[in-house]
Amino acid sequence: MAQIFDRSSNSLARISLVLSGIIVISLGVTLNYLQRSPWVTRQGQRADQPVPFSHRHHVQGLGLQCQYCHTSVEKSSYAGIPPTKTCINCHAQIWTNADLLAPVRNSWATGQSVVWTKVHDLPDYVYFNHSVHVNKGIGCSSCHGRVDEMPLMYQENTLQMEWCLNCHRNPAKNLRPTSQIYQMAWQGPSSSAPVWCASKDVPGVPTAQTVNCTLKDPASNGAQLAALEIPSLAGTYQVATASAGSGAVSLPAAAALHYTKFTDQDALGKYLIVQYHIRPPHELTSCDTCHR
Amino acid sequence: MPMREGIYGLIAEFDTPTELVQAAKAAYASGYRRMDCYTPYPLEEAAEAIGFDEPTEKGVARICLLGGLIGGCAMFSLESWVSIWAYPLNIAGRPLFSWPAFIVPAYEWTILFAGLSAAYGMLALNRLPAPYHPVFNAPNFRDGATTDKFFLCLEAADPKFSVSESRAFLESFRPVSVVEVDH
Amino acid sequence: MATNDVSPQDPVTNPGKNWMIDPKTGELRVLAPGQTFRSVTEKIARIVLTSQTPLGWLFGFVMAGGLIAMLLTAVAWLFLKGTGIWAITMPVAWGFAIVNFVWWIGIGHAGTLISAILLLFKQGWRNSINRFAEAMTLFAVVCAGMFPIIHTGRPWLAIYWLFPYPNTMNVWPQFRSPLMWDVFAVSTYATISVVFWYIGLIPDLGTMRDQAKSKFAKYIYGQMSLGWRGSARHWMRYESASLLLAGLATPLVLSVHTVISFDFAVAVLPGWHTTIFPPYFVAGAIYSGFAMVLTLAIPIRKFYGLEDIITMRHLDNMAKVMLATGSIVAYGYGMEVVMAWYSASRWEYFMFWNRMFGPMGWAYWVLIACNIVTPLTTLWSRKLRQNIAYLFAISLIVNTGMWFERFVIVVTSLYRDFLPSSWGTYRATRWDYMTYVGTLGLFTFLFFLFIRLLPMIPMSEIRMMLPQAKVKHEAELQTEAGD
Amino acid sequence: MSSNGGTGNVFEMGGSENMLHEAQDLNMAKETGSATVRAKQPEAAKQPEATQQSESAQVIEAAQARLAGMTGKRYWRSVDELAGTPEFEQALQREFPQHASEWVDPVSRRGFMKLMGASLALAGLTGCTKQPEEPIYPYVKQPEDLVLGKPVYFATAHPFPMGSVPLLVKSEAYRPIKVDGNPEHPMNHGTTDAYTQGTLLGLYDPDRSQRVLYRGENRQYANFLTDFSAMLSASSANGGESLYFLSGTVVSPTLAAQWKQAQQTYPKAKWVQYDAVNRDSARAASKAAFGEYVDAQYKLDVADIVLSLDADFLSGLWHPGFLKLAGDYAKRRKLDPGVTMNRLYVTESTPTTTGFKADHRLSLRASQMEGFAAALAAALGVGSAPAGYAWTPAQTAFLAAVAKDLKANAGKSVVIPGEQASPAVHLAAIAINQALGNVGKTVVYTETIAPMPTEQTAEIRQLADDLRAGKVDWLVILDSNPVYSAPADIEFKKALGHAKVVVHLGLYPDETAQMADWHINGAHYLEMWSDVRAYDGTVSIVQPMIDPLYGGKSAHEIVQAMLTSPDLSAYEAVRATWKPALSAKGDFDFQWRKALHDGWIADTAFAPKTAPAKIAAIPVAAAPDATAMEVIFRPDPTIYDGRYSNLGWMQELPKPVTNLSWDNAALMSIQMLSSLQAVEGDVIEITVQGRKIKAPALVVPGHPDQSISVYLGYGRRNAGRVGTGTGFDASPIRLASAQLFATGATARRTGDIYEFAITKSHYIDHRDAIARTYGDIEAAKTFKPDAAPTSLEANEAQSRGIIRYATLEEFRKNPNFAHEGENYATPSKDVTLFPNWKYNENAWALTIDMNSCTGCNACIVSCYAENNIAVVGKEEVRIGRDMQWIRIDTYFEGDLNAPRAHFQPMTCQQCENAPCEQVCPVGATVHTPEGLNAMVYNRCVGTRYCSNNCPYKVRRFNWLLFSDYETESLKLMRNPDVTVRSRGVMEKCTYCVQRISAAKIRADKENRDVRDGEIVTACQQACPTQAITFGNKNDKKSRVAQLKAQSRNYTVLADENTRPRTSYIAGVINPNPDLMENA
Repeated sequence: MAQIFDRSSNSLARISLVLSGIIVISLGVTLNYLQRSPWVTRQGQRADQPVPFSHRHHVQGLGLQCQYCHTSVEKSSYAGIPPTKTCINCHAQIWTNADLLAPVRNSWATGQSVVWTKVHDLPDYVYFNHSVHVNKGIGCSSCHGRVDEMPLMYQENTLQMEWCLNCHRNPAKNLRPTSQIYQMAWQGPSSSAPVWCASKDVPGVPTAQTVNCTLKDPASNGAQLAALEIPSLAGTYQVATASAGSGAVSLPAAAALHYTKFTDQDALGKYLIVQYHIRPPHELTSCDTCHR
Repeated sequence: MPMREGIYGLIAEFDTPTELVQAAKAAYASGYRRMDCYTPYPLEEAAEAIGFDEPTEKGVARICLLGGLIGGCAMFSLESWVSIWAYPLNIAGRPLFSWPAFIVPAYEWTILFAGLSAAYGMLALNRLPAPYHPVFNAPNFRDGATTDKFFLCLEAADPKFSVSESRAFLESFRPVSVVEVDH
Repeated sequence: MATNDVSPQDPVTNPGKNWMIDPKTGELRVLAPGQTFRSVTEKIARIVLTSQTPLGWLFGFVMAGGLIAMLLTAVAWLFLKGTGIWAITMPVAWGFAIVNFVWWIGIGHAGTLISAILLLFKQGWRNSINRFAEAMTLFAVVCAGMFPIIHTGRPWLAIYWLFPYPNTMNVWPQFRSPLMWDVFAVSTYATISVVFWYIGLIPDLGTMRDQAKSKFAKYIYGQMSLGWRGSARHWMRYESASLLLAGLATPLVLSVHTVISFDFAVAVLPGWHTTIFPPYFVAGAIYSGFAMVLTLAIPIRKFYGLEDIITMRHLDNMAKVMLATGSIVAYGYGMEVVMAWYSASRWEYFMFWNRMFGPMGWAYWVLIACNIVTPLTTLWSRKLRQNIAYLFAISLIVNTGMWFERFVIVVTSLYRDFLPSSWGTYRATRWDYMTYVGTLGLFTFLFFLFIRLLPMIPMSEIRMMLPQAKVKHEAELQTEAGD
Repeated sequence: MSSNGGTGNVFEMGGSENMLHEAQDLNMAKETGSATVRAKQPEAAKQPEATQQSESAQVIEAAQARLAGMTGKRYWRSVDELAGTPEFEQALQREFPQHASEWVDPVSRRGFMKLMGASLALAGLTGCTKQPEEPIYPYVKQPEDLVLGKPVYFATAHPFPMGSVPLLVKSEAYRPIKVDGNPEHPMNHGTTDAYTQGTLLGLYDPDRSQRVLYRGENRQYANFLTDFSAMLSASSANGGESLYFLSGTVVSPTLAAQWKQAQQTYPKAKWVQYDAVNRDSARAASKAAFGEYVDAQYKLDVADIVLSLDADFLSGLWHPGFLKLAGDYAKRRKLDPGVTMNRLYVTESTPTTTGFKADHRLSLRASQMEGFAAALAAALGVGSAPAGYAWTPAQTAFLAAVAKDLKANAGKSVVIPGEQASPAVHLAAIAINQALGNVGKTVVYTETIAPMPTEQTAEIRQLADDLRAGKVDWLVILDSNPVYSAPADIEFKKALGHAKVVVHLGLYPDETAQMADWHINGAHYLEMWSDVRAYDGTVSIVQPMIDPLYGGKSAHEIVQAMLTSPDLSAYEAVRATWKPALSAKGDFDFQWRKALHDGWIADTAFAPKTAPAKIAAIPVAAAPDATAMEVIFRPDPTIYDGRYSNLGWMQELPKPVTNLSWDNAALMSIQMLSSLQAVEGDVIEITVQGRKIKAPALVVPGHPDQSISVYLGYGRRNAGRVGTGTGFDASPIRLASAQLFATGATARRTGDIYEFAITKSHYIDHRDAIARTYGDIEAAKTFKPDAAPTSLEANEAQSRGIIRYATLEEFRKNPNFAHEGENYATPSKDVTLFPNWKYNENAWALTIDMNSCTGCNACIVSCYAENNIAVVGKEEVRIGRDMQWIRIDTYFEGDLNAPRAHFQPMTCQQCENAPCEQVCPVGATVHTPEGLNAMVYNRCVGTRYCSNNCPYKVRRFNWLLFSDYETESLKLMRNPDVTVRSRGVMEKCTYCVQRISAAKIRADKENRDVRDGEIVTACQQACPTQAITFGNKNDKKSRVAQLKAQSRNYTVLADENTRPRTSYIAGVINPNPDLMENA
């Protein structure tokens, strides 16, 4: 009686067994990478915008402050997208008939919004609050990257949950002096560029204002400069202080402050966690922090 | 499988298990080692006759045990890691390391891995799958070996093997037939 | 008709006065006398290899297919609309889906029990029925496994999150939940059952390969048999492998329904929160499982004329197992009531009062009638045990009863719990029924495929049981020579 | 997901709100001012924050533009197409609430994909699905004071015929999203009621009338004005004769002033007021007693003994001054040190929560009320007892005891007549209060809150006659729906045909609008300028929160159109009205802004009138025939007189006492039911003077025999997609002569069966005696009412320690009563296998005072608005799928003919050993470090195991796609801080976690702890009696911690050792020893 199968079929059968195993595994691996890939996260993708607005030009080139456009970043959960008026403030005088700006002028004329495409788009069930991050020493660039070097805006990080947790589990590595929040180039302290901090805890006053950090050695006459860096209590915090009932606060004179020198981010981070009263990781990673 | 010189061996066909076992015993006694019996149902005597004894070899059993241990430990440590380190959460006020609850999945995985290893282990040790095998070349083998016939195959690879002598040797047990099997 | 292949005047089936009684023991024979290796092989193999498909088979197959269509409709609508199409509501948030799930899993258990536990206990008689009992297990698990996946109404999530794997959320399953345990228990159970079943098939697939006439069949069975050639070495490793698998399947099968019972036992709900569940869930499972085996075996052996392979002895034994497990279940019911009274817990007490005499009390009495009264009073009689029609009837009754047991546990514990203000009720919708009946169709469908395409009785194991399978020792040979 | 802003929020709330007020007085005032201006520029008012909401606002705008015959201004060309798409049209027509029988709304493939998308997105399947690109619509000119993501609060008031409610409205990017009481207002101290909470949905109701119609064709308002002024110039010659106005009760002083002006030009023009629920009795009585219309103000905070003569002042806004009365009543029930507990007697004809909160309740037939009142007056030495009345021993004893108690507490007691009681009852009350010397102490009489008080029934009857007599050329109907609500026998609908031109201004294209020649779409009170008076007469300015969504008009504009300066805006009109009063205080603009900011004009409360009442005799009707059957008409507890019938929230709201939802019913006693040989759900035909209605029967424990109570407001024919066709219309048997109750009615069983939607398993199923007759007519015939069956549920509730209460004496004897006895014990924390979890930070907790809760439902509706809870529809409610996160459990105790009831608000208990958490396979419900039982919607896969394992059954599941993702206007209403749950997701109360987070963020930024009272849950905020208290129980000084320290504090199902964070303060009743045996 003849064989049904040819000799080669033995090797074929065994190989196919092994192969199917390999395929399954590699499929898993692929999916694992896929779920983090820019294809899913839109990381680094430049969306089509009605106007090719360049942050580099406006921030690095012209030196505009972040808050000039994103006005409510310190007050509200929502940083704010500038109204057409903000653009017109300048572009009524300069580049008044650049074709690129046609949509802006059009909007100004017709009273219709310039319809931008969201670049940093969190899922709707994630409740992110800009104000608390900015007030507690997280700088813009920590999440948004070097916006001042982006000709066209794109999403620097994945903005996936694991990325959020990454910091919520260990805030120390991203905390910086509030004076440096809008400092895109902030690198963190180093032996070459140390940071001196001093604080006097005044309850009811935004922590940011009771901690004073300076990049210049207060010992050498930087003290005055340091003092100058203390943000005023006026403006945005009026409500807070008023409702806190502790009226105006007498800030300690810079000279009176005792400064500590920091040369690495870890030490600074740990120090600021205490000073800023950052909640412990088990609270920061509690589900209700971001989901409701 | 590369082509080989000569034949694979001589195969004798018997009608009853008894004859097969007798022949096999004799062959083993007269020094044949590279040989095998083919039966339509498990026949311990045949295996003993050709000097093969799985219970003492315990190949499958070892693999099975190993698999079981791996499975169990893997799951239990995964559960513990997840609940204590990966994302510690207060669930119903229970401790993070709720080992009693973790036992169940670990237990299931022990069995899962043990079972799979036993099965695959068996196939591996048997060099299966092997859709092609020389013995299939023997006439009647197909129809018989898996139904009601009993075969003894002396393989050419055996140092003691020689076509004429081995055939004579097999003939001496009055088999239904003795044929040469090609590779 | 397929039975034509097995010629009626085949010598083995000559009808003589209790020719099935073993003269030595006086017991029923496990197999009819006078069969040869080849006769059993052919009888079993022909059922599959015959070219003409029996009309009866076709009819049943199409019917089952119709039911599957219904199942698909129901499930599609479920995914479209959500679980709201079912009757479940507050407070009864679990209904048919979970009832069916537990019921099917339970049925599965008999298969594993027969193939594994009886193997360990060296119960030779199991050989005739273990193959399709295992098949039954597989298909029952398929039906059961469907429910946990669809019962959320959003299976794409259930599948997505119930398995632990590294994800972008850094969030993992919650291993304290009995539902999580279910995922592992059931998936393991399914896998091991398939493996065990397939390993058992390999030698027979070899036989099929060699018996098959058509090239195609030869090829397919050839591939599936992995080139089995019955080598003595292989047989030995094969034996130890199946022994090991049996040894693993036994604790597994016991654990699976235990875990299922944890779904209830771990909850705080009166009527669920009880330690007696694991043992009596397992017993109940085997109870219903054997009932299902009977439901299948009786018509099949008639239809394919397998009376002398699946003999009265088998039916009788299965009836006995049912009697035993049934008694355990009965004890379980009794114990529950006693504890409710003895514990002096008002919750337990009220729950049972309500379960028996509340608005849905009828369900409880149906289950008592089907599971306890009818079978346990009658199965003691050998006469009835050997009355095929009666066995068939009783098997159906027990299956119904066991379904109601799960219904009672799930629904009548939920609909009146702690706060009287949240008491409610439960009325199944057409979708509930369509889904349930649909799974019956799916089960039958798969089973019909199985008996048509694979040998439903393990030929190699039957061969072992034949007298001529024994190797005669020197002494015997001497005597033979002497004659 | 669309309706969810996705941006967290910082907002001011409750306690801190007060401080903020002082803090930024002018600051806020500026906001208010700019809100004013903004109200005139749609692009500002209707361009909310950069979420899809803005889009939807525009869509509506665009739709309006298109629908107005392409003549409207063309806003938002960018989305015109969108507005044109069939999807949008469909969205407008779409069934809302989308719910119920799966056959009704089939899912299109598109719908399915969207729905999948929604649930996938909600599931956070970012690994498998990409989010769609979302657009941002920034402002063109952003208002200076607007901080997107930070809500602003504006003060206004809810105009209501029985007395208005001062409000502080939360506005998100100028979209009002939550209506709450004004915390600083002396009248309600921040509390609200169910109706007021519901009005928010009214603003965004997609069925609101959206355009001006002339005989069914689209027109512009300008077209109407041309006709109107033409008519006016014509009729100014004859002084406006044959020009009639018909409105509901006028509550706006400005409107009254405008009318006064108009009358100078049109002296003969007539203004008729009619509300189906009115105060005619009070008016008639006060006229008789004082010779002028006056309002009575009761001061329960100083009353030791309170007797209610059919006055339902603890249930809802339909009783004048509900919020004040309920608040004051509760103050005297909290057993605070130094506060003596009051005692409440109630005689009532329809069982109400007031009755069941009473220490002693006597159910009387409506027709007996006058007699009882007069007899009581006689017992107190006023007049003589009416002849012919036969009192049962119980009634006599009650009367005697009450009389004794009142005498003993003369000057510290008060008798309150119900608005639905006859004038005689009111007279008796006035007489008794005067005789007891309560006047000036517990009750004062003042000028009426309504600026144009009249006796309305007589007026509308006259109007109907004039119509028939052809005296009416123009009938202008303002915010009123007489075709539906007018008394049956005046045949108003027919009469309306005689008018030459009928103009209808209203929120909805309702029954009357169908009959009118001109229909003008009205403005919602959140869209308009007006003014109102609160219970004590204090004036509140009603200011718009948003530019009218559909350009609606208010009565002010219509009336103004008759005056010399026709296009003076309502804003100007209101300013003009109060200029004198405000200028008197100083700079008008400053004072005006202060008034807007504060929410009221100081020192405008009415001064008490001193003239004593002169009552000749109390005219008591002859004693009723004991066998004659009577029908009692009552305003509906959830939809009032029908004006709220298109609000899903209100329809779905279970009525107090009966827990009936989506329907009204013929309420009756068991005796009545069995005498009709009927069972619950049987449709009864009620006949009054040959006029018939059909209504399903429903038993209410404690209902007087031989009488049936029916709620008004149902059976609407043109209410809208929600309200149309729900329940039955009672008005056909409500005659002008018998507005309160009709005697000599007959009833019979029709044989039809009606299915109710009752949100708790209905107690009647389980009352053994009745149960036997249930669904069995033969048994019903032989049923013995005097079997005095008891409720299984109530018994269980008692013996399971769910409800715990004692009398004042018992409590004095044993302050610890709530913790003694079987099932009352709380297991020790140390008896556990596991180490106890430590909560060192904030530990949020809640207490509910069983003594204060009156079961008025305000909390439920407040929760609806705060937490974006879906409406599911009658069919779903009927099978137990209502979505309310908080429910009021009602347990009846004792004899059904004179039961005691307990109201227990039940919501997630936030157990520390939460059974739900342990069984969730995906960890979608977990415990936060602060002890919240958090529910992560986007993690939930929907196994429902948690609900099964919840002993309190407070979890709610989205069985189908209950949330409305389609209707554009509803998206504007949603709270952006709370996820809108898709189908297959479990949801439940979270102690308003969004408010907690907001407060924590604010506190963190200010470097301080969260203050006690800074976080207020939505239910707590609404509660009229302040029965709910939330706070940090780790802070021993917090109110919640102190309440939990009380001996009466207990947790439900304590013996299950779930360790709830929510606890209850056991009830204490103050019965009169003389009546104990009947108590």
